[in-house]
Amino acid sequence: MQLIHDPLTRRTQVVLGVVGVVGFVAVLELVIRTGLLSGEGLPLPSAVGGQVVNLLGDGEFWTQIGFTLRQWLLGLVIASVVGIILGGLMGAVPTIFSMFLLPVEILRPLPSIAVGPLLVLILGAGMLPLSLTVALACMWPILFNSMYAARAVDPVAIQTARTLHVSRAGILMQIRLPAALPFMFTGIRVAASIGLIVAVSAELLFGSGQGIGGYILVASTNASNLDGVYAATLVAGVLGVLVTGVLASIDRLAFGWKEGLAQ
Amino acid sequence: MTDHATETPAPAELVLDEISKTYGQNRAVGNISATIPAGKVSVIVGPSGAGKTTLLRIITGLEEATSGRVLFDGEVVNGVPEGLAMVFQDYSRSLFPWMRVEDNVAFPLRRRTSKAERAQRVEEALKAVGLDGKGRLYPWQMSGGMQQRVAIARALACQPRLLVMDEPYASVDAQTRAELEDLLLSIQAQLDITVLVVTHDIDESVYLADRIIVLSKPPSTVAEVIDVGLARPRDQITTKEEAEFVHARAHVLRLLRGTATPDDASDVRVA
Amino acid sequence: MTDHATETPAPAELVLDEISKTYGQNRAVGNISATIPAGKVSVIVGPSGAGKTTLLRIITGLEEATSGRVLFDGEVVNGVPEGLAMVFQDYSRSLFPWMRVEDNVAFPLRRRTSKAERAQRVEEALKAVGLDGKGRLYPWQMSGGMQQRVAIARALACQPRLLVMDEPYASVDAQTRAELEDLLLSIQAQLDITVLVVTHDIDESVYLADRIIVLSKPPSTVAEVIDVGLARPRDQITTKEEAEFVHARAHVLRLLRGTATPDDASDVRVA
Amino acid sequence: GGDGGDGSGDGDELTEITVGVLPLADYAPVYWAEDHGQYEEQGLKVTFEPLQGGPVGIQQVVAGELDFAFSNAISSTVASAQGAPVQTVALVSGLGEDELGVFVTPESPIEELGDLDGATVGINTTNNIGDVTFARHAQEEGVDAEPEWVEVPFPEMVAGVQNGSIEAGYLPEPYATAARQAGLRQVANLVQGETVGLPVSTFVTSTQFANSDADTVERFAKALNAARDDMEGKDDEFRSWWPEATDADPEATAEMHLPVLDVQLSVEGMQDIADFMAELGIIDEGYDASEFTIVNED
Amino acid sequence: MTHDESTAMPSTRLPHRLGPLLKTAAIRLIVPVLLAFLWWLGSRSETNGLFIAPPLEVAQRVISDFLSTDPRHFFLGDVARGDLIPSLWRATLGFWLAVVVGVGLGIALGLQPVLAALFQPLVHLGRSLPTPALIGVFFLLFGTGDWPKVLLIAFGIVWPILFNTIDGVQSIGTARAHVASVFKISSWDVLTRIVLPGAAPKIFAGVRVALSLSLILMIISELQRSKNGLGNLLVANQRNFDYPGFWSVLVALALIGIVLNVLLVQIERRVLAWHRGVTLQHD
Ligand SMILES: Nc1ncnc2c1ncn2[C@@H]1O[C@H](COP(=O)(O)OP(=O)(O)OP(=O)(O)O)[C@@H](O)[C@H]1O
Ligand SMILES: Nc1ncnc2c1ncn2[C@@H]1O[C@H](COP(=O)(O)OP(=O)(O)OP(=O)(O)O)[C@@H](O)[C@H]1O
Ligand SMILES: [Mg+2]
Ligand SMILES: [Mg+2]
Repeated sequence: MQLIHDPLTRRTQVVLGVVGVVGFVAVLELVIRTGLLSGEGLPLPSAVGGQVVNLLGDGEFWTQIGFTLRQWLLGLVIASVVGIILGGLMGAVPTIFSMFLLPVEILRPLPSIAVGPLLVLILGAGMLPLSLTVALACMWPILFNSMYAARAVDPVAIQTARTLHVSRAGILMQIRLPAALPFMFTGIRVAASIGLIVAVSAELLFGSGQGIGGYILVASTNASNLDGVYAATLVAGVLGVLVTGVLASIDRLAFGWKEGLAQ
Repeated sequence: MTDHATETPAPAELVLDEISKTYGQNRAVGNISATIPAGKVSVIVGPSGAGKTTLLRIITGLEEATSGRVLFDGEVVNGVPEGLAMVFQDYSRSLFPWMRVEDNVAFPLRRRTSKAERAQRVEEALKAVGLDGKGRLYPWQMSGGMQQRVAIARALACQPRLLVMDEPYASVDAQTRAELEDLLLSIQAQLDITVLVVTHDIDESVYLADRIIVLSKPPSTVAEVIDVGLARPRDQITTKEEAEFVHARAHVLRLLRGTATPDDASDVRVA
Repeated sequence: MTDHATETPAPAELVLDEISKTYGQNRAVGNISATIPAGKVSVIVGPSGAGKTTLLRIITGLEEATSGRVLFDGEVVNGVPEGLAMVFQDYSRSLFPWMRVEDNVAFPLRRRTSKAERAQRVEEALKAVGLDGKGRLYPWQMSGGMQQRVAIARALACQPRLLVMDEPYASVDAQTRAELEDLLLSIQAQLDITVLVVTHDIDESVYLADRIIVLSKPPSTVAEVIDVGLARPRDQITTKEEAEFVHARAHVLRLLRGTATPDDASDVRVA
Repeated sequence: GGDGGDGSGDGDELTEITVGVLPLADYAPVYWAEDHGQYEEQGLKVTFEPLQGGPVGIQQVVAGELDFAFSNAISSTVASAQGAPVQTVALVSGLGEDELGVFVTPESPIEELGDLDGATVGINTTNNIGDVTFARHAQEEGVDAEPEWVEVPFPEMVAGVQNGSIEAGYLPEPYATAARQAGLRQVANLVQGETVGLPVSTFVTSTQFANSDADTVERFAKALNAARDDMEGKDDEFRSWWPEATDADPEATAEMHLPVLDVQLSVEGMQDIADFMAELGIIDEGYDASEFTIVNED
Repeated sequence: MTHDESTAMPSTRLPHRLGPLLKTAAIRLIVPVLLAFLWWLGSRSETNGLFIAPPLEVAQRVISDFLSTDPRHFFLGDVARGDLIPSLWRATLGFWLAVVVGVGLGIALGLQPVLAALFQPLVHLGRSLPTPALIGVFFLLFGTGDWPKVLLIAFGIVWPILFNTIDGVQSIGTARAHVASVFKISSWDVLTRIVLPGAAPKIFAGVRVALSLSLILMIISELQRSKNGLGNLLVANQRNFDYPGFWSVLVALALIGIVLNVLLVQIERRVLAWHRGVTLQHD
């Protein structure tokens, strides 16, 4: 069995990707049209595509996208601040680690989507409770990555700095922090894509009609407009892909040196 | 390299006084006493696991000895002494992957020198190890041998009084290795510093050393201290063809094999 | 090791015929022709980045040459030839950390030999490299030198006709290295196999070799092929004190430095 | 919050209130009052907050997030029986004839009410209008039918029935009309006889707000009553206005059953519903509707 | 060379250890106790007290709903039998489905760059779709029983497993791949003895994420179009203003999460013993 393949060129990859998407869409269209998959209410690609075009032409929908993005960003920022600080401290200070281990293990499995409605009740409608729901879901990957990052800083690097007479603060700022940053960022990347899903889901399940989820909600109160729902869902998905792509680029640009850690 | 070292301080002398080190149950260093003379090149050789790296960590104050003490110019070492620079065995991990090569080399000079002087020293150090023009690369964009040379350049740029190196040439090819050995000798002579090198290569130990400290199997003690009288400056080819060289290396080899006999040491002065 | 190789097949001969290899724009191997004689030890030396590892990859069929061909017993190599075993430069990554040492060594023998024979071969191979009784350990529980020996044991357990080794002793201490060199020579003599070794160590190259292939700087060509006539069996101390040895190593060193003159080669037979 | 104001609508200062809504025909007066001036008359400035469903409205009212929210008599009775401090302050419509139905595919073996016993039937929310009126209807008919209710959002109900994901679906207007247009067969009409005009579509506020801003509550109730009365008998105007006001599908609106607007909020009406719910075991016995109802009918 | 006394381990007698033990316990409990206190404070609040059930009442509800004294029911309460068991059953099924599909597909995509390129955009899109919006599709396809939920759970959690498996397979490394070809290892052995174990640490990392996600999706899948289950119960309790019941479900979920996590850690310890060794060495 061959384990190593020459990497495909960028162009081949793009072409294959397009072929994959077009093929999938065609198969889905065919399967639904021929009734192979019992038909009513399922997302027929052509119909959903048409709805996507309608949606994107609708200024109101763009406002909702904006709301979702702002809500998601607020949540991600909250999660990052809490996750990095708490996670970093847990990684660096054993006492703090034992103090917070139990609560973290208890709170982590709680589905944020289930806690969200409570936040809405306690904090009121609007963006904050939704963002907090997002933050609650995003926090764990960031927290754990920060914790492991703070712990995993190469002891040889730290010893080197010590022989170079770098002060304690200097080691923290010049060695520990830069060494840990890429892993923290990986946590943020993972969290970001989870966060967007949670953002839309939260709007959908207990929002007040705003955001992409809110749009889906309102669209679905109109009798049997399922294609609109599917279209908005698809747009949310594509948005997620874009966000992931942007973050991956930032990662490559800012932390290209990470390759140096791969052993 | 030396132009800026206008007021070179005196080289440091190092004394190891009955050093031992135990990790849990595991005795890494038995009981070691030795003197690393000022302004000379001393080389430690010994089998793998003999505690050479551990000994260097103790000397540089990175670790505390279980018993015994290290005297640096007559003062007990307690923390990392001033004027010391070290090249780690694990060179790839001791370079900072988020800094470019030039920043890695300049790093210890921060806050000590002006920006202009720093830039110049970095350039000189990189040139000395044959890496001029590679300063903008990241360490991981270089081959293993090149990385090791960056680590050496960083130590040189510090213009230390005591230079400690742990298997500095393990990953470079024979040719570069020879060049780096000669570079070390010439810098040592120019700057008049104390050098302490750990190596697995017996040829190298004899070629570099004024004094060779041979360690026994763990828990290690000093098996023998050999003063090498080969003339300086040395030459990779002619020095290695000299009879004293050939016999000294055979002697060290026998020591390490545990088969040394007093006769073998006839042509080297035993300290 | 040999008791089981009842019907040892003939050693393999290897011919490199105008091999070149280009990665994108980068010419890793210039144009190399050479013969690796059957039943002998050949050593490739050359500067870092000369394409030694690349050449071995082409010989073992892991990679295709851009032009030229490799003949294995007169047949063009095309995929990994039968009867070949290799020790990789990157030993720590070529072992499987999820298998115990004995399983690592036994792995290539699966489906080819009975369980009992496998166990015996593994035991013998580990014993040969001085690791008897360490079979139940995991590779990462061993020091670098021990890991490298496991990789060597794995190749030996295969009882190959052609044994290819890429810097097999880079991480072991001088003493163990000497023992492993002698082990290689004795196994080669017993099993009558062809051995091809890449090394950075010039002493080692002369000590091991019947033939030394010296590569030039990249894009590499064969700088010189040196046949070494030192008597076998060789001895770490006496062989290295022989005049032919001393001069051969000086000659290789000069070649690598690019300063070789015809006179220097007077006492080694140039192929 | 809606503070200030002196009972009459002629002050310059309008009282601002937030009302949770959902664009359902049964609550049409809340929109009508906006377009036809009844809020202004009462000195109110209303902000609509779209909600995901009735129960959320009650929770947000209790939490002080909303001043008023649409609800129905059944939800608010469940909530107040559990101790939630909510007050029903206005009734905007009663159930219209044939407004709620249970639908199956034309080929379905389910022919009559009794066949629904044990069947999987989709409903938007359980313990609510759908299952309560169903039970009431079955009782009136003397049929023993207890379906397995499964919560399914209205927009998926028709497709769900057609795909066989559920055996039958409960649908109110305007979805019921859409279901008929899609070719589904109605097996039960939940609103007939006594049930016609059952006072269900209500607005609620929190007990706290009702105490602190009794005046605002009264004005809001009056505006809704006025709108409801104004709309009565203007069916054609209703049908042409509704799609504009809420983006509803004009075709479906043209055919949908309209709610009954000839209703008045009364403690007795609320108590009647509560008693039936107690009978069904949804709430405990001994519920007193007067504690949770503020009647501002003329 | 003999060991002298100074190198012997300091003797540890029990009384000396009790103090630190208490201290660790105290440190570990500070934050949980603080959180419980905040919870209790919240439940006393005038405006929010209705939504925040008092901790004690919740604890009683957990016991009364989830436990019973009836050995015929294995000491499980009504809620445990009616909602918890069906929920866990679906989550378990969905989880294993995701593991099988994720690892299988991941290995295929990891080994075949052409396949990977072909499916890459779809896989990224699939991962980014908001799952609750898809409940409808699964309902329309599979009705209201267990299957739509199982499949939704599997669909929602398969992504981290898939991505990590691809990553793990691709990170086996050139060196090991070369060993496989030089020593002519058979395809089956390459798959079962090199690819799978080599990718195992990353696969496990993905499985861990998937496991915690599976609880979330279990809840989401039951929020609507469901006759029972903890998600269904959560919504019903909230709608009926039964907040002690609502909180008791949250507490139950947290307990389940902890138990699952402990289980996984145990499995990981056994399967990945070698990996722990490797990483410890590098620490
Ligand atoms: N942190 C540690 N904890 C426990 N044992 C250690 C530690 N560091 C080193 N040792 C042990 O101490 C002994 C000496 O190790 P050291 O690294 O000093 O050897 P060395 O002479 O440098 O070997 P090499 O030539 O392989 O570099 C070894 O047996 C090693 O296992
Ligand atoms: N996969 C590859 N892609 C591009 N260039 C490569 C690749 N592999 C090797 N090279 C280049 O080919 C040249 C020869 O590399 P190779 O590893 O064969 O050298 P080497 O002689 O084994 O060096 P060393 O002694 O350091 O092991 C180098 O310049 C290297 O950068
Ligand atoms: Mg060492
Ligand atoms: Mg190489």
